[in-house]
Amino acid sequence: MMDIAIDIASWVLLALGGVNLLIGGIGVLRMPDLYTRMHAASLTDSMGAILVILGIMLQAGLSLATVKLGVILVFLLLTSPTAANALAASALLAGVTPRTGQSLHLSDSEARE
Amino acid sequence: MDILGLYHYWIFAVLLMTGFFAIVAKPNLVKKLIGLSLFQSAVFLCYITMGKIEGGTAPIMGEGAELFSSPLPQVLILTAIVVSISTTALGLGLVLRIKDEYGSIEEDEIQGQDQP
Amino acid sequence: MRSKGRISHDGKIRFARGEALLAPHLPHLPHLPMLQVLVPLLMAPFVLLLHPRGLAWAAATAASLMAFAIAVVLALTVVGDAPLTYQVGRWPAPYGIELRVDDFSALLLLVITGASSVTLLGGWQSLARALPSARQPYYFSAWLLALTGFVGIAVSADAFNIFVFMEVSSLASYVLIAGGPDRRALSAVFKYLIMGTVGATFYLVGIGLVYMMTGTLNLADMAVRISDVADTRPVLLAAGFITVGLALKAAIFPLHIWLPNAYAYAPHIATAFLAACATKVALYVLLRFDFVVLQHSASEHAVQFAGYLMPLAVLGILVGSGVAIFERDLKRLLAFSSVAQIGYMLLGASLVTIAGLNAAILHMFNHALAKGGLFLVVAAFCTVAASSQLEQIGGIARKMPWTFAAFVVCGLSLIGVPGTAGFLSKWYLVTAALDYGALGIALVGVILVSSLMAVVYIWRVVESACFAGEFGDDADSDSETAAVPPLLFIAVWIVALANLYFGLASALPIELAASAANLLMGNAP
Amino acid sequence: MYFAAILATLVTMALALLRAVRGPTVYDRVLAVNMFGTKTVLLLAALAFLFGRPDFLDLVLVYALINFIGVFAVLEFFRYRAMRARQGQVEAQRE
Amino acid sequence: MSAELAILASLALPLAGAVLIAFAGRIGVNVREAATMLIAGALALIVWSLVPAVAAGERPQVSVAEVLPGIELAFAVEPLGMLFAALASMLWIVNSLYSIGYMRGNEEANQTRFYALFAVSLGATVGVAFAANLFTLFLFYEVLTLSTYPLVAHKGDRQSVASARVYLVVLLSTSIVLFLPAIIWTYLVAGSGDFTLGGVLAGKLEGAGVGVLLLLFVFGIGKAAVMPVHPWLPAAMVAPTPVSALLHAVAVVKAGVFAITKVIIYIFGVEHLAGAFGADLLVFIAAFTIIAASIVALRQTNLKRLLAYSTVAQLSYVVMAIALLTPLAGIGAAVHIVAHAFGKITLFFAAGAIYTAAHKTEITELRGIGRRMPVTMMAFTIGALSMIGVPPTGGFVSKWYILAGAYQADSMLALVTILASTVLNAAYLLPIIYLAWFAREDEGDGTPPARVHGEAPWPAVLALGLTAALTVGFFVFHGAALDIARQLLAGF
Amino acid sequence: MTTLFGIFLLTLLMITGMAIVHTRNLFVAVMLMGIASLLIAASFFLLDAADVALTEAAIGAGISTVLFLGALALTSERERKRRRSLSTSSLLQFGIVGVVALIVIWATFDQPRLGSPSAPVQAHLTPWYIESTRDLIDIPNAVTAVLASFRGYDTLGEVVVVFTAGVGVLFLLGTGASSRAAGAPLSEDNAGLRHYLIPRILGRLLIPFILLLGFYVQFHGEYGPGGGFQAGAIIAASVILYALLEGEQRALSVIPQGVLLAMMAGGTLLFGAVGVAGIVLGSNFLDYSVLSEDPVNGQHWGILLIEMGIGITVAGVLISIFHAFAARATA
Repeated sequence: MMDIAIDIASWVLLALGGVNLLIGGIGVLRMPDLYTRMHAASLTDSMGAILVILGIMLQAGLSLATVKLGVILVFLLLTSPTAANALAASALLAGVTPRTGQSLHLSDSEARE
Repeated sequence: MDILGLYHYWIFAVLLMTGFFAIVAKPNLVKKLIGLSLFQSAVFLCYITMGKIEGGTAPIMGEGAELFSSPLPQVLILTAIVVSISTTALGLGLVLRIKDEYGSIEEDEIQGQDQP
Repeated sequence: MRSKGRISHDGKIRFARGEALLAPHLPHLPHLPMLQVLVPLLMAPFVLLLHPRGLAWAAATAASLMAFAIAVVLALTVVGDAPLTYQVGRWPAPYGIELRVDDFSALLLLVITGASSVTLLGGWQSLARALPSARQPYYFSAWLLALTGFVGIAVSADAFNIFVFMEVSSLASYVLIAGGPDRRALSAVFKYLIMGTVGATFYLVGIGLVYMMTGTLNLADMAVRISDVADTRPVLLAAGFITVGLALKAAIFPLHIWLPNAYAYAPHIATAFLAACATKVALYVLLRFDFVVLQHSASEHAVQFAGYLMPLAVLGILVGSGVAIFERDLKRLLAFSSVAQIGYMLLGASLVTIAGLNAAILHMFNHALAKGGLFLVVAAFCTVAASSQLEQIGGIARKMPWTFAAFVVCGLSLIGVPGTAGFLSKWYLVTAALDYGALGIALVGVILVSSLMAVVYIWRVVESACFAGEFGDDADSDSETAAVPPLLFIAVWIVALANLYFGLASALPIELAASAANLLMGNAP
Repeated sequence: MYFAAILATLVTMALALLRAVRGPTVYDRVLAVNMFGTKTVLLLAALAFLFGRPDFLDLVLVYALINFIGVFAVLEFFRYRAMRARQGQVEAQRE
Repeated sequence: MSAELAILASLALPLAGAVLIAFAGRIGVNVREAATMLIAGALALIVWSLVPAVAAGERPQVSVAEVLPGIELAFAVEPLGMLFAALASMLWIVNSLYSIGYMRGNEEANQTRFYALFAVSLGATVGVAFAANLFTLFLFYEVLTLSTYPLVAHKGDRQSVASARVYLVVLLSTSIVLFLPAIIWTYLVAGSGDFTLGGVLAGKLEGAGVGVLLLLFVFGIGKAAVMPVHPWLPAAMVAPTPVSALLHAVAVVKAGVFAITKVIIYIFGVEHLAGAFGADLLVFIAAFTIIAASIVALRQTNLKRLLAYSTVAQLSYVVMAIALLTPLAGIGAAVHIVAHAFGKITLFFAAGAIYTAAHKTEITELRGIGRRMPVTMMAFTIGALSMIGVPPTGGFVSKWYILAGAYQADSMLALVTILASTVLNAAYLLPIIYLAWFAREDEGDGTPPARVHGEAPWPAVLALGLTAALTVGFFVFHGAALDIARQLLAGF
Repeated sequence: MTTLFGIFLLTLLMITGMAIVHTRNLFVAVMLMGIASLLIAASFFLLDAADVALTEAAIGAGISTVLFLGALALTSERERKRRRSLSTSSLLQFGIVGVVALIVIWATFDQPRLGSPSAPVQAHLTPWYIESTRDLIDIPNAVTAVLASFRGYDTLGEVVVVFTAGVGVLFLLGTGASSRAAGAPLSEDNAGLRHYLIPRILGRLLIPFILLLGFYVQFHGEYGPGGGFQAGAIIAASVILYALLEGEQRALSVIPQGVLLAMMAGGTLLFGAVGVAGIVLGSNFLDYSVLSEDPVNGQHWGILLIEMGIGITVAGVLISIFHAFAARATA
């Protein structure tokens, strides 16, 4: 009974994580400029990672593997947003301006270097 | 399924020649080295593919594992990867020196300077 | 014991069984194949740490001489006798890596270690002048590593192990060449690096495919197991990859384009070393593969070599010599001549007869003597001349007549004049070609014509060295010893005398080459 | 059960790759590479369990950290480039 | 000294001598020249010490090294080689003497190199003479080519470098492209290249192959200057006169005809060759060369060039004689090698003396020179008569035997050729003698001579006097040479 | 099913490869190389090559990217534009490349299929290696057993290759220390870092963990994926990270150039010495069985020691190379 419950829970978590990742992927592809794309990538990245790893953790039960997964999760949660932050900062510094208002509707091609 | 069992080798072939194309056709020295890396990676893929055995697992014995893929190609490729990075590092070192001496990393410009 | 087809000797040329003779004095004899590699290998890191300038050189030279001594003992041990094998880690052959010194590898070992020793010995001042002192330890370390690589290839009986040591030798050679004084050395090295790596990777692909079909990496084991899968597509493809890859490394025409610049712009001494052995090692592997491993695979084995490589060999001979005739830079001239000489070796091999192989293998030895000597002399010339351009060395014979005399001796050996080592291999080559039938006559023509071309390009150098301007007349001749570093002078003459000595008393190389040829043609020694 | 997650990861990787190829700015590509790295980590974690070899998580750990270093190298590259560009401007003003 | 030791010593002495001379050159001019004379004398002594034994029928041999399986570096003394070596070693003394005068008189540069290489050439010549097999012969043949090359190019100016290039290219290329394959072919067919009485090819090679091989040898041995491989000989006349003497009389061309003779007698075997068509062809070629070269000589204005073409013709006498394959012609060939050497060396010495004393090279400049240089011109006259074959000179003896041989062989072609060439010889040599003795120096415009001069330096004059005496003496005292040459008959 | 995953990954890899060749921006190419490296590593993982995947990730995606970026920073980021015409020579090259690719594909049809248990690779040597690892060496990781013992000589050669590359780069570029005699870093050097405050702090936090992981991989190599090469690369990566964060100078003062040189040489010598010990103790080179009374135990010792040698050399070389590159940037 318990096993089935855990299985179902982890299945749900994994599925949700997968959906999250997909959404993030689509967002990265479809969003109009760098910063919005970054937004999509960064958020879903973290969320997807949390969900997927939690799902796996549930499967692994209480073992060394779970601890390792925890460590991996912590790493991901630390590094991924940090990287996004640094990237955004350096892009801004380099003069890639975020689009606001009207220009959001402009096509990609104008943003090209 | 039988044909799909060769797909890895096809990718090996395509990747090998893609890298080779970069080596011969691109005049930029860094690009050549990138091509070289790709070229060598393709070979790694070929070796690793032939080591795989259906239903096997990595040749690290643990509980429950009985059938193992061949460790030998993996050992060879471990070596080859290190060789590859060594070559790349030396190549990049050379590129830096060439940039210093010639002010360019384009093959045709360098040749042009060599033969005034 | 001796198989049929071997050129008979009338009892004059016979070596004492080295093992029996040497065993009491050398407890480590069974370890010699390993020590052959280990001596330079372990000395290389040490050299890196030796910072007073001369010390690095001295250590490198000592290691090289020691390796040479080992090679001599090995050669005397295996000549006319069973090969020595060594199981690294004491793991049995197809599983562990096996070292194997037979007559062929022994000959090559002699060439490699001898070239390294003589060039290092003579190269001290020349290199010290060319390199900033802070970098010398790196350079001599790289030198030993190159030596390690070459030697490692020669003793190895494992296809992948050969690849590893090929990379050691290549990377180290790039460093040796990049030490050249001119910036063109860098662009030349880069080209060499790219082509060399492509060649090595092709080889890797080739042995990968063979491994895929046979499941083994040991050359002997491969040769046995490959007969089951003979003429399957992957094996044929592997033969192609291996041949092309090694041809790149061996600078076989038309894949030689990296060679002239690399040789021309390297430090003179390094050129002498590499010219003597670098391409030959690749050719050695090529012959090993094509004759021992793959010959079971291609039933048209003869076609494979003769059909594809013979025209290339002929073209290489003619084009290499032809370009050399018009070359204005002495080092490039000699480099192109190397392309032609590699053609000779390949031509001998492409006859696929014992006599042809015998000639090819002997020529490896003799060409190393001649070309190494010539490049050493160039190094000596360049201690007084501004560069190796022919105009720059005009009249240098008056300044340094004895060094120049050594040039002439080595040049004659290259041409193949009797009394010099080069004559013997040419003799064998012509004999082998004459045995080959109607086509052979044409090949003899090619050989003779290219010999004439060699006369022309060597004589262009002689004429400008003797009769063109620049250097002073007789009065200066006393300063030869002042201009040429004495060690270099000695090294030059060691090689020149070796050219003469092996032109007359060539029993050892001939014996080794003859049994190596038998070995390659599948006759066990 | 892991299939769904793996499949989703793979598709996301494909999308990220598409972004990396299309650009348009270098930052987009860095973003894509970073994303790709995290996806690889997840993929391998899931695969390790799919194979029933959870001890391979060590490897996943290495991936996570290496990915981080890669991003740092890129940032350093940007910084250096910006610095050089500034230096170039300063020199141009001096002249 | 044992015969084996003597052979080795006669080879080693000039080579070691070359090094010695090179070092002596550092010490001083006189030391160097003394060393040269000393070595030349010692060599002659050693070589001549072998003569009695060989004349008595002994054939000393010595093997130095086995170069390739079945191919040895070995030496053996047989009559023809003995004759040749004795001749060369004797003439070296005279030539050295002459060189001292000539080189000093003309203040040539690089004299040390000259003497050292001269010694090497002599060593190579002795090596050729004593070679026991084709390989050894080829080895020293090439050494001879290479060591004489710098001598030809001695002056180092554009013209002599170009001429030396012709010299080298012709000799080396013929030897590599034709001679070497012929040797290899011989080894392949016969399994041996040892000089053996009766030849090694009999029964091994028949038919057209014999002719082809013979032609390969004849043209491959470019030093024999059979047309059309003769151009190196006129080209090489730019060399200093002692070198010309070395080329024409002592070593080089003699090595050529000697090699051909040896190949025909000891490789093919006279009997074996007698049936083949190659020999007839060879007679024809030689005859053509004799006539053609003589006609060309007729048109020369430069004295040394004229003498060069004369040599081309005279060499073919030897080739033709040996190709006749009769005993008497064989003796004639051997004796002609000697007789021509004496005569030609005299002529060249004289030409060189004229150049040294008067700086004259053209024939037309020689008007009345006999009065200023009587000794020289007397010697010249004797040499010229020997060329024509007029008694009492050595040339007569050899021509006599050749004629007899031609008669023996029943070869009309040879007979006619010899007679015609005698006429031609006279036609190009006698006018010079006439000019020198009977024409007036200032004939024509009456202007005084540009240069007042006497004889050349005394060593030169002494040398040419000696050779002239030898030329005449050979007419009388040719018995010893004849004795040795007769032993060749064993081969016929 | 995993085969299909593999095929998917490889298809992505192929696309990436073509994009790498196609793009004119070298920076983009390097980024894509990173992606390709990850894809290959993932494929390796799918193909049961955990050790290789680890190596590819650490070296291909990590070190290699750093080196390429370093080179780009010092040269130029873009390939030079050239006239956009398909010249005959490039068409010819393309044709040749295509034909060779087709030949290779043609040859594959005779090859054993992926995973075929009857393939010679599986049938000939593999069983022996697996069994001997169990019986003679007694460690779980057969890859480590083959790498360190059965084919230890190859590995020695490989260490020598790495060492050679180190020697070569140091010869070409000079050591980091020597060319920095000029002293003070540029004033702008620290200006940019402000914007990276968060990553810096995080980086500092993580460096000890990375080092720890490196040592774990080093000494856990006999039991799981990993070993000297991977550990050396990871340790080098952590030092490189340190240098990126704190500046070259600090990194060099922590591990001076002399120590790096000693590491390069010492690691190689350690490996060699272990091998020579085999000879001295009366067996063959690289036979570890004689190192201890119990042969299996001896193998353990030997593997441990040579893996250490490998790790030390690889770390030393990679750090030295990085410093040599970086030194040119500040010089």
